[in-house]
Amino acid sequence: MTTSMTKSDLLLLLCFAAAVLAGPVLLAPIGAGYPDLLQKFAIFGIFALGFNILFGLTGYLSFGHAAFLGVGSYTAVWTFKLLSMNPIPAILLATLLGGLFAAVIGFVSLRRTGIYFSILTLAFAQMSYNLAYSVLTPVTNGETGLQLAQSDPRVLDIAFGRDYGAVLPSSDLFGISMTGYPGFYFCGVMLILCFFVSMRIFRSPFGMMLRAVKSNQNRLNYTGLNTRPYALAAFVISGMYAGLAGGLLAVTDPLAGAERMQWTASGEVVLMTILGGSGTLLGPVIGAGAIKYFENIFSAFNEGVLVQAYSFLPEGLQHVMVWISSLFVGEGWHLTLGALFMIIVIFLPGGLMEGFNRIRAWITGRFGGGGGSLAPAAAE
Amino acid sequence: MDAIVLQILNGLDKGGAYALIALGLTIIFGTLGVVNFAHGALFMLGAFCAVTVKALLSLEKVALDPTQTTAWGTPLEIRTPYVEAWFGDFGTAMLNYSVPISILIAIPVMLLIGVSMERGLIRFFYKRPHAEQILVTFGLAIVLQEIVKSLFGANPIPQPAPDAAKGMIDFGVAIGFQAGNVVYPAWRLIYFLFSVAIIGGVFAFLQFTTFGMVVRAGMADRETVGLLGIDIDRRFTIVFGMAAVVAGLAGAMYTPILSPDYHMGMDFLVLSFVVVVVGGMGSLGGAVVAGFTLGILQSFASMNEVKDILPGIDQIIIYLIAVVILLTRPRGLMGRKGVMEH
Amino acid sequence: MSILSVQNVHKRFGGLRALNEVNLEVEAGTVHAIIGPNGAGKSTLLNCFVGRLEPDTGTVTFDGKSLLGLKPHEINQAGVSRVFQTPEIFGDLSLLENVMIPAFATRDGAFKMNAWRAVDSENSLHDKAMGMLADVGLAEKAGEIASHLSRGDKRRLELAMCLVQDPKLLLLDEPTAGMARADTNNTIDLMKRIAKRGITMVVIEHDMHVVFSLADRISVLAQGTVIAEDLPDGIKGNPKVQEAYLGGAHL
Amino acid sequence: MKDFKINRRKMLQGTALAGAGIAAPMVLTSRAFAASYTNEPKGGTVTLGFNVPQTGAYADEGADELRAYQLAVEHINGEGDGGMLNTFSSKALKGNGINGKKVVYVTGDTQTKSDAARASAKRMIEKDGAIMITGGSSSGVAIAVQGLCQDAGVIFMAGLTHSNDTTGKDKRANGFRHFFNTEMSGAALGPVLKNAFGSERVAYHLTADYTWGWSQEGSIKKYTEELGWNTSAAVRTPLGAGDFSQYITPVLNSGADVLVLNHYGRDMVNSLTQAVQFGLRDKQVNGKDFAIVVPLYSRLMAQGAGENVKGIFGSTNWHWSLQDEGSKAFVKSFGQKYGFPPSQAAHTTYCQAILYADACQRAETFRPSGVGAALEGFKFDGLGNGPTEYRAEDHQCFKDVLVVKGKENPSSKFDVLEVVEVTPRKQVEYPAELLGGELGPYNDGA
Repeated sequence: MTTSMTKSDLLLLLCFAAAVLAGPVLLAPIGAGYPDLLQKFAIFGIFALGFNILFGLTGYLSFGHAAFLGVGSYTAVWTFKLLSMNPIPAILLATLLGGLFAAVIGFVSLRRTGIYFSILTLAFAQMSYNLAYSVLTPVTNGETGLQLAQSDPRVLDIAFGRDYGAVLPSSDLFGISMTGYPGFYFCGVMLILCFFVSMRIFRSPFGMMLRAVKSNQNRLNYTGLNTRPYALAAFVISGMYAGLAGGLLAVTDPLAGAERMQWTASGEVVLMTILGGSGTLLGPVIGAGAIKYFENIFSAFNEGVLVQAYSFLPEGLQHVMVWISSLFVGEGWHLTLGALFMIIVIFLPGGLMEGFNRIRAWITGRFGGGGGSLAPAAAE
Repeated sequence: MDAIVLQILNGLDKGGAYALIALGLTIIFGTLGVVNFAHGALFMLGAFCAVTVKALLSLEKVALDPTQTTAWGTPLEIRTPYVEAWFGDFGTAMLNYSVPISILIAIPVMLLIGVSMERGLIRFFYKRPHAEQILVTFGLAIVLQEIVKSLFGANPIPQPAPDAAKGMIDFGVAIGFQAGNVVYPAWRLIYFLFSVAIIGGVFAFLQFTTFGMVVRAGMADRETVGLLGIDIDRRFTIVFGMAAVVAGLAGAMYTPILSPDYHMGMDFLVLSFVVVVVGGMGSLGGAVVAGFTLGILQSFASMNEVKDILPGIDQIIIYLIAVVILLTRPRGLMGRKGVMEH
Repeated sequence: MSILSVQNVHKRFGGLRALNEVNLEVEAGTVHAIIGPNGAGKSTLLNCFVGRLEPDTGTVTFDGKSLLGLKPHEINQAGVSRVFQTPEIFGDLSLLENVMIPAFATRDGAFKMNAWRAVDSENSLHDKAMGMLADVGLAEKAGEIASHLSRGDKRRLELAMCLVQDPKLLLLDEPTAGMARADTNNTIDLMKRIAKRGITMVVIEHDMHVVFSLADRISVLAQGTVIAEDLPDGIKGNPKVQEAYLGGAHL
Repeated sequence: MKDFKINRRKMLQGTALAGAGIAAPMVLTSRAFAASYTNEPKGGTVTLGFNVPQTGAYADEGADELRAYQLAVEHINGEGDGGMLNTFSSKALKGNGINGKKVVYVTGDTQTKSDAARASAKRMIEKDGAIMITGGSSSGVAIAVQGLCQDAGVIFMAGLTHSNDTTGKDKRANGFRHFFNTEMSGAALGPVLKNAFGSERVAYHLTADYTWGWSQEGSIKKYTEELGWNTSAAVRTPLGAGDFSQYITPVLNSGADVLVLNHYGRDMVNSLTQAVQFGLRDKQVNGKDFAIVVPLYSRLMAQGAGENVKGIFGSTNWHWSLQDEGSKAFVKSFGQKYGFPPSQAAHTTYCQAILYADACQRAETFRPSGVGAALEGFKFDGLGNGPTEYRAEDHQCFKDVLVVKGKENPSSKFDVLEVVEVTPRKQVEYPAELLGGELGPYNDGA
């Protein structure tokens, strides 16, 4: 099958792929070049990419997407337990079930629009979370989270003569363990694929219709298009992305906990998308990376690290700086995150992508020789 | 039967808190068109007004007693609150009544916080998309709670009711139950009456003052009112302050029921959004009715008799009701068409 | 042959009788104007054609098929396009996209999961949309964002969006309201060209100049009832019409 | 716009190749081939990972754990007054770090969420080269991180985790727990409750609806029913319910005369405060004084409940008012550095750090299987809990359990609990098979 892409899209895709695959090298200088965080970048990048197809294109703000992530994780772990430690069936089933779950919830929730839609999705996700945490413990293993056990049946593995012996197995792709860097590359390839699919959707008539849904539903109806199936399709696709992301979380780390479905987790993906720039292709991935970076790196700075960082200062000043900085890192990393949200929204309503575009415009305006003006300023 | 009466009382109590928070949220929606995710933080700040008042009242004079040492070898500190040292018994009484006193102080403080929030941040977001309003107010909520955490720590801080209100009231006798069957803590009854009074006050204010009339007109049709040459923005600033005061009072009075901690706002945030939406965006009456209804139904769902039939129902009842109501009544109980549907 | 047939339509809003036994026949290939004083029920009637409102009683038949109970998108798919009083366009999208969306709707139906091919590779629809933009004089603005257009341009864009669908029936709700005289004349010319293609049009209009330069037939609505239906010349001299317009104010 | 046609399969091949090209050097340089066990310390330092809650409801407890770890590191490196190292029965540690290597540490935030805790632990292992992970303030997190450490091949020294499962159903060879569990709480509390309230009592349980809560409820039920008590109801309450009134009012007229609150943290503070508010502490039922029991006490949390804890029984792992030499040394060392006494969370994490360091020193290696062997069956004293043993079968410490009661006349805001009884170790011991689970083999990693 041949498909057509514009040159600039192809270039973007190639750059994106190169950046993802070179992640371990590129991100090492900022302390993020280790497998777990790289995996998280890729996985939450996928989650946010999917969310962006719904929210960025159609404008439907779902507050319950974490439910699909959770369903994906549970599905993947159960696949490991019952069928095989190979990640392929796990992520296929996770994507499928994420999509199915999204189809059911979306079908009901899309009967309403605006904040009413948001609250419906929130309600479904919170119900899933609360039940998974308590009553559904036989399926979800509650607070502890669903884990692998040595005694799991794994019928496919046994059928193919794969024996893990006395140790707890970890997922592997035909012998390549899915932890560490191989795990990251697996997720990274998935991210590139997902980015590619997302790009196709953005450029397709379907994507155009989704943007039309956001722009003017009324006109769309009088233009002979049925909005509901379009919105539902977008909802299901984003649910599948979430399911895949959840599945990958389980692939790289075979444990599925209920808190993945909590409203704060749903809120997180909203923040990632808006922070990066909703409705843009790249923004959600960047937003996901930024938030995960803060969560993992900023929270790790402790007083010792700070004292060292300011060791070039005279002692009195050093203490002051350590005290001020310690409000924002370590146990204060939430403060930094909150302040970052505010700053971005106030000054860069289009998210980080708008920031990059402005810088680019500034540079071309400055050095590109005349004519280049600043990107259109924010709405207000 | 007495069990049901008790659960209704529980529900009214909870509902009072829900309704007070939701009332402010819905006023802000209705007038400013802003989705305020920092509203839970305002509730929390109100509660910490009470904590601060108590902390200030119990500022202690520290004297070292060299004859005694602590377990880690430093001289034992003899601590006496200044108010007791200065005012004697009256000081002790002030400490005892720190929660009611904090109510008086919370009003100007919360008004100030609300007004500065609106002037300093919210007003720039009137015409911005809801998603951005959510993000910026959520960011603000995080910042506020982290500041509180760095000042007061993460642990809950006990905030006892005044001794006079610590007892139980035999409520049942008044409505024909046997003595001792329907007894209820005095402070919780006070909280319920307090919430009714505040709700009544807000309604009366909007109904009977010219200021309120303008605000109501503004809720109905902001542009037209603006065209009449009325400075609607200034009034809306005050409305925001008012909503902050209502949330703050709800928080301050709630402290003897729920020991405050920095995170309590977030716990109430989602719930109060559900209440507002179930009541109908921008509907004052809806918020109140939904608040009390959800409170009572939540209490009923927690009864063993109900849980035996439907395990876990108490965990999801609020959300279940939200789903049912939104599917049967598209705009909540009392919502108007076209509000927040895009 | 009549393409749109309205029989015995009643519509009440609470105590208000908005439409009272309305009968209307629109001949295929004609321009049919509906005029009447404010509040006569013109927009209500139009809304009954497109599925936004459901008449209490009566029938609305288009091309031999009842329109009652159909959703707006189904009515559009049946061949009815509508221009609104205040232009309804996709403000965040480019002009070209605004016109391509209805083109897709006509080709692919109410829903198609067309998510893999790029919009840019749809050459025939692209050319058709560009042609339509050229027709209404917006070709050079094809890449601009629609919300930045002037009101007059938005109207022309909306017209292009309807025309690209090759509708069997085009409904226009006061297409020249608020326009300057020159713009109005341009619009009249444009609509005359449309009429020449054989597209049936139903026009609600206040501006008598527009009505009389375009309409093949005119119905006059007052207080929810058709008080007259005739050729333009007949309407001009009809005393009932004059009374409705002059004396209607105090009724 | 000009279209650029490309064959999709070719392009995918291209990406895969690019991937392989970059992946190859990474695999070669990965630590996997360089060390004989995960994160074997090569230089002059050894890195420990302190993974504690810094945000969320247990942030204060986490902060206290971190203080204790910092103190332990000082003592192991030979700084400060040496604390409990002076009273510890094993004298292997010389105050020059572990195995001659200076101890450094990294910290992280568990957020009391399994995912965040594992992410944080992985960062310590993968990026910072931590050889041991320790800390935490809930069982869900402990079990999640313990599983991770098993897979990664590092030792996990559990922090505050009270569920049976940590060293029961979900135990792992690489995981060790110093803290006690619900089974021990039940065994210790039972006799004390009988002495205080008699054997004809009807208990009503309110239980946090998750694994730890059920575990706690089961243990208390088991031991009180053995003593002749009846259980009238056991009601599950949602985690973080806030207002528990709807669960408390049914207690009022249920005929029960004891309320057992199987809650921890904020839930405990709220449910206890509210139970007292509903007059349960002063109530008379069946001619007896109504009693409230909080099986797992935490002094930090009890402060949050204020005067409501007065007279309420519970159990705890350790309390700063203990008068043995170890406890006194620790309280002195901690109090002088920070100005207030340590919590039980601080104590257990300090002990864990010391025990790990000591085991490495005795084993003369950091290899998990070696360290584990040194810890298994290790008997020691002088760490505040009397003679203690790390049982080999389940990697659980067995020691005396404290039964405490809310103090009637506290002398300071830290002085909220008084020790009622020190239940001797043999009374709380149980066979390892009782709680099930399988340790499995040690994992030393790559």
